[in-house]
Amino acid sequence: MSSVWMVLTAICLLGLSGAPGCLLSCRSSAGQRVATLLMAIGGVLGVVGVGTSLGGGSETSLSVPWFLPWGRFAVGIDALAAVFLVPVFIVPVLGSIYGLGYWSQPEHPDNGRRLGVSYGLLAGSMALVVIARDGALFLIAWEVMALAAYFAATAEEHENADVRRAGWVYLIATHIGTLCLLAMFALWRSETGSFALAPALVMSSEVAGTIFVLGLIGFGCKAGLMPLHVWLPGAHANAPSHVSAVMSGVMLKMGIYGIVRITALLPVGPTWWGGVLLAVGAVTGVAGIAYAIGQHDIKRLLAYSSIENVGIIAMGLGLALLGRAQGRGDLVLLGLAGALLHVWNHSLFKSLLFFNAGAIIHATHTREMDRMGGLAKRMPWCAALFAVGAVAICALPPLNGFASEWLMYVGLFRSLSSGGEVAMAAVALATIGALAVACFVQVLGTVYLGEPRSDAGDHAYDPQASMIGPMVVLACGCAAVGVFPMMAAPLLERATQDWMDLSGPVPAIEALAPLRWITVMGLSFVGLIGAAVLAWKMLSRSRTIGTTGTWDCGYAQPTARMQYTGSSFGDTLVGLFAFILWPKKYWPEVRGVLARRSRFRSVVPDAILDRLVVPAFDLVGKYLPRLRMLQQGQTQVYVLYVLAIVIVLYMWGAIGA
Amino acid sequence: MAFALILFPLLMAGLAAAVPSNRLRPWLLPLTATVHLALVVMALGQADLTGTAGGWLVLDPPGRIVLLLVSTLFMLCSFYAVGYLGHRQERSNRVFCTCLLSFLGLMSLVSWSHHLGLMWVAIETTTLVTAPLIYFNRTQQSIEATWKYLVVGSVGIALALLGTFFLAYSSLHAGLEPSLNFDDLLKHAPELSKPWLHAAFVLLLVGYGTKMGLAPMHTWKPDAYGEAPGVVGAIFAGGVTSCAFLAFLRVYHICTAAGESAYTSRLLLFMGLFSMAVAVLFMVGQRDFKRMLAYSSVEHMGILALGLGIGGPALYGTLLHVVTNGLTKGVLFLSAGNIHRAYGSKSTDLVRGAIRRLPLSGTLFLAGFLAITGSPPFGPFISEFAILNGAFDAGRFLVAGLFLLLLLGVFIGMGATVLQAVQGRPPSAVRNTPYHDGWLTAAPIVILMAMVLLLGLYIPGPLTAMLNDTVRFLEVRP
Amino acid sequence: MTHQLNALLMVVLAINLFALGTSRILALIRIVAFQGAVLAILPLLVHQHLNAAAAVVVLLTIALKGFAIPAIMIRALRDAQIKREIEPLVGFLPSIILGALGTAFSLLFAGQLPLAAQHSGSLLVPTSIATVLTGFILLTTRYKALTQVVGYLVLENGIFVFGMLLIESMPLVVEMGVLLDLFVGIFVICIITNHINRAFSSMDTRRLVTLKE
Amino acid sequence: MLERLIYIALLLIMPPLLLGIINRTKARFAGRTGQPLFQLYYDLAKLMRKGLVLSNTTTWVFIAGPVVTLVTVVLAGLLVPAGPFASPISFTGDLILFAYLFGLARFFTTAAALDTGSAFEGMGSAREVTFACLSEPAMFFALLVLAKVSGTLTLSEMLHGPAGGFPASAVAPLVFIAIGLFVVLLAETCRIPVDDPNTHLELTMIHEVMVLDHSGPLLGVILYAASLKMFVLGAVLLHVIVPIQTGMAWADWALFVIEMGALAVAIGVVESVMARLQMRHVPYLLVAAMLLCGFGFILVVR
Repeated sequence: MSSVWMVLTAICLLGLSGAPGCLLSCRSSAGQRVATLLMAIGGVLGVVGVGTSLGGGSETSLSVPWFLPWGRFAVGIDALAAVFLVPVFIVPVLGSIYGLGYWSQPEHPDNGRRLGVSYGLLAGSMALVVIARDGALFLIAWEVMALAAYFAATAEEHENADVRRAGWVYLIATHIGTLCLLAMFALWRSETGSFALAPALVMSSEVAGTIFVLGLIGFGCKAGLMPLHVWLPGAHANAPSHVSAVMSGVMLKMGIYGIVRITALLPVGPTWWGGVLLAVGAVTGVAGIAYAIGQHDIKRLLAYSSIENVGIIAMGLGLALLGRAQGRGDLVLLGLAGALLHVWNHSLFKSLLFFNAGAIIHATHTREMDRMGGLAKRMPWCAALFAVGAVAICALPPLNGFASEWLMYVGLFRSLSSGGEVAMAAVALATIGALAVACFVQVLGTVYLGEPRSDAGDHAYDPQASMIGPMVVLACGCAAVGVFPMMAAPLLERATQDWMDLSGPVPAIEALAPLRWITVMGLSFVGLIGAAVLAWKMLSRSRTIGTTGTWDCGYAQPTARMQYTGSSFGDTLVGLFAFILWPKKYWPEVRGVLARRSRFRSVVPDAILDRLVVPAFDLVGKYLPRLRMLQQGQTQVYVLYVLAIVIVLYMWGAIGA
Repeated sequence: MAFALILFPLLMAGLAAAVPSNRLRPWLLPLTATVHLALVVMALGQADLTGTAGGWLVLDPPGRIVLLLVSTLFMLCSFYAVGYLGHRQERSNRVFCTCLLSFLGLMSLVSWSHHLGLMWVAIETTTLVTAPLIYFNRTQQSIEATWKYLVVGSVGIALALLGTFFLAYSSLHAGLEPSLNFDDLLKHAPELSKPWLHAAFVLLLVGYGTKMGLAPMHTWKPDAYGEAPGVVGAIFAGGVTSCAFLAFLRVYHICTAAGESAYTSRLLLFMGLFSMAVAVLFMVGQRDFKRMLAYSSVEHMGILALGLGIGGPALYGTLLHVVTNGLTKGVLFLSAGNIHRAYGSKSTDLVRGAIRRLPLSGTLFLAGFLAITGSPPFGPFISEFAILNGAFDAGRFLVAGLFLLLLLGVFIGMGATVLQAVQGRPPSAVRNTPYHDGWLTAAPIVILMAMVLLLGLYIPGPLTAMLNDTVRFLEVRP
Repeated sequence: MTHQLNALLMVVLAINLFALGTSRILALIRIVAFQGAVLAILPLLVHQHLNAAAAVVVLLTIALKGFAIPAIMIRALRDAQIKREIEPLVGFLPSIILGALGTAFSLLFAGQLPLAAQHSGSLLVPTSIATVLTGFILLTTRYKALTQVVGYLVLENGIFVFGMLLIESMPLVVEMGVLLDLFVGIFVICIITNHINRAFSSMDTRRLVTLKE
Repeated sequence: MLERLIYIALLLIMPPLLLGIINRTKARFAGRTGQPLFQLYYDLAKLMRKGLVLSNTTTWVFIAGPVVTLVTVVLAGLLVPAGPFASPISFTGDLILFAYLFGLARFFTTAAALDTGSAFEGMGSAREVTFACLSEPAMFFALLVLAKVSGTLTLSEMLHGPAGGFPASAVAPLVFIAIGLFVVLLAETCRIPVDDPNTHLELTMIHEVMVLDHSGPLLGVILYAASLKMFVLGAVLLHVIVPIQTGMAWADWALFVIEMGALAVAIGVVESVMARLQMRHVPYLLVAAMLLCGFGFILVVR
């Protein structure tokens, strides 16, 4: 079977994996097991298909006529698509295995099947989006993906008004995006004469610019570039955790893929394309992680950190675009390779973290981090896995986040040789890194370390293997990519080749940025840690180790409530970034000798959504209905309208003639 | 064939009036509809356009599309109607069935007639026979709705008659043998006297636009659709409007053939965008989901006008949109009817969690909403996207932008209402109301939805051929 | 020929103004019936050579416009048992002025539309437009359902006047159809007005405003 | 090869001395004799022999803190050239690894502090990460300036500057970043005016308060790692301040050691003449440092 057929079969398997469950009882987990099995088969088949397609020789594209007014059923797998297909085929499968324990059908009889169906559709349609080579097909797959994600994310819609609201916001946002894409593809068609997604050789710069901007908005809505991110935190927070994992880990990347693909098809553009993307990425990254620090809800926090990572990826793309505009092959290679590798990495550690958050919520039945604490003792596995994910997402060596950001850094530093203002982005990236450390130390410390702050975690425990397993796999992925990034280099180079036909021989990534040294340092780090651990073992055997309560500066009766909470941990930083975050604080009013009990509360609402979009909608909703007095039921008035429009139309026509 | 198609339903209508049993009578509807559909298919089989009755009755490509659409829709609705009337045994359905059947006959007449006078008569008569359908519930509101429908509709139709006369006079003034025969007018289109033609176009646009429900002549629509049973709403939004559109299409055809496409598109774009805007205005914060559907119908009539206004490149999409909109409206109105029946209310204040109260109808209502707002992979997406492409090909970027903007408004306005109705928990009061989805009231909707989905993924060859024929037909220039 | 025709049309225009001026429904109905009858004679003047078709049309028109329809409406009026005063939204004098303005406007507007040689000098076009406008005024400025029906009737009369221009070209069948439709339309509307009267125990359309946004 | 070994030896042995020098300087200013230069060596030896007490709140993270810190600082040290000699390890882009290794150290130090569940240590770690968010950009601006003027991406070549020494145009920016880096050094090594290493008011401390619960060998490791950090950052700074080198190897070694000592003295002087800033004023200082480096960057790219 040729690779394209393998992938198509895989897509069908993924897409329809939920269907059998609909026929089975909603109280038995059989349907869910079948779905997981189908997805696993599909995933394996898909990965194999992608592999063979890269191997070459096998059929990688297919184009048959299609009975629509326009467009063909055209699909194709190039290296660029392959990069994105890998997470699409891996993460959802892990997610559905995780779901066996996390969202088992017998425990959710009324929405389990719906979730199963939409989850499968989501996975399948994402793969189809990536391989589509025809605008119409792309749009259809795209919208199916968006809607499937909606139904998957609002699985609890009947119980929870927040879920409904978040879903509605998502639906509007994604629809705006889709409309922009409609305009974009319509324009593309009227310019190139067909929906075929083949490189456009000649195109007037205005049209190309328009297409780029429309694409940036349309795909940016999905990717969550600021200020188009408004839907993201709510949707991710209220979705089932494995759905959040897939949405954040994979679906956001479809937006990135869109931008990558459309820029690959457009002719080489002016420098401002790259500049805009770089700037937007930097803003998105910094603001995203700053918002994350301000959150109390662990899943909202992770969602904002997804926004941050999307920003980082966008910066890489921006660098690549700039390089392309300036004819700097090295910048293109490093920028794009860094971005694409980060796409992988983010899908690895972000799904790991969302799975982990799911396990925490499963154990504590709350998303409020400030009610948690000390879980590391009860959930050692999850604690360790979370630590891995946290280190990885902070882009710290020796894990994978560092590898991809390092490529971008090298690219940005190399841009110094010409001009250099662009390299400012490196500072933004560094700031993002430091903030990320603050953010995830906060989460790790608040959730897993210290003493329990409430009884929420009293019955916490490490979840069963079906939930731990996927996390372990992902953690290993993080380590593998982190220590041996050069494994990915060839694919990334080919992808870059697909994105832009670099004149002359492709500069090897190794030549520009010696990834092998990352491996060396990584291994030596691991080695030293190993040595240190051995030393510690020996030392601790020869020493007397006493245990006691935390000293706490001699305070006699420390209670768990005295611990630094997550919000107090981030307070100073939130204060520093108040100019973008606009945090709200509700101080307790302490009056009189014996003050009444009251509480301090601090929230960081989303500035764009809660201070701009929602008020705007309220305003429209308040004033638009005023116009309804035009239709108050008097037949006389209605007849008058008829007469009036006759006159108006005649005038309007007369003016025209 | 023509006479069979037109007279058979009328005969059956007579029969329906005669049949005494309230329980058996409804079954005449599916019976007639099925036979009618079969006849239609046969009629479509024979390709020749040679007319009968001295060229008064010709089945030309646009007529074929509308005939097929309405006949199909009517058949599915007729099965639904049996189920519906089964729930309404307390009330005599003699008038109801008679009017429905005679509407079928008149509709066939509209799609066949090639004489503008005759066509006008047919349309006017449909107005008269459909009025009692709105009045089925015999409530004060339904009388009011009927009254408004009759007054506004008749005034509009009267203007259409005036316009028709103007059209005839334009040929007379040009020194031709005055005639209202479509083919003659088409043949001599270029010679027609322009001032009369313009005036005629305005009057006919307003006249038949009233029947289509273009704003601001749409005022009867929310009342009528809101008070009439769901099945009537479906037949109105899918059938009556399509007939009116066909009637207007003839006029449009003549004017474009006369080389007045600049004038027509100017007016049509105005009407189209205005209708969509009005629809958005009244959809936002709409609590009554049946009225909301009425405004959605206004919006889609606007889209049709817009498509004609853009002209050439958008014609295919416009004609396709007639079909997809008709079928989707069927889905929406029928499922809305079921929800209304189950909850005893059509206000979202009471209607919540329809998906849980009526898993089938609720889901179909939601799917219908997604379809009608132009989400892939449903039919309306294809047609609306085709119209958009047409706008871009015609270089009307501003129009395209406004079109998309208004579509967004419609999505937001409609979505808020629909999601409120289908999501959440149903109030305990309606948990055990008598109505539950039965075969007759659910299966037709499922079939319609299947068609809508099919048209979104694959347009059957014959339909494509019909559409292309129509486009070619509309572009004949004498 | 044209002179008699125009004279007759002048009568029609005058009737329009009367119709706007009367304060009693019964009188209004009678006036409009008279207008219908007057219109029915027009074909005789328009036709160059009289033929059977024209004759039939004339008779049918007189029968319907002159007698049948008024009869129906008077019947409805009697069933309704309602106050006989027309309740105007706009007073009678203002509506007469409106009508006059409308007539003037239509005389001007008719200039926009060139006439064919054989119709030059005839007032058919302005009359018809003026009559249509009168119909609109009645429809929009009167409260009683029945008066609105009358307004619709006047509107139709206006269109009928225009039909005179095409009397040769208009096939008999269509002529019939139009008349018949008009008749049935009025009939149905009258039925509805009866229902309204029964349901609301009044014919005041001010009560028909429950359906609104 | 030889100088590498010498360097590694120097890297591992010299750092504690710096603290001795600083304390001596401060004592001199205070008119005291002060503790012996090698005090920290004695302390370390003593701590290594001691047993230790662990809070029963803590987990493996508590121990990972010091261990990881030590390892990362050593690795970072291997990337920095001493005096005229190439660093033991050097490759394109190692400067970023250098910066991020400190990030890793910070991650585990602060996590370990939070592991004790003490409000004070939470406070300390919060301040640590917060101030790092401000010193990081400053550091990267400085690195950008260095990369620009030296035209290379490896730390050692960068710090040695281009063959003919830094161009005259680079002097102003270099001065800017030198000042900036000095502030960063003070902040990263928790000296006055940012932090006070030997106050006993926990509320005013950053680094010291994070390690309140570490005892015995762990404490020793922490102290040693801290001094290492100072040494490493100092080495970087020295290259910017005094890029002079005699041709002769041994002289250069001596020069390097003397420079390092001088730096320690300078720190001591600062600590003696300045008071610790209010905690809420620290960010302004760091922002100022960042702006300085930023100006430097703008000067070079202009």
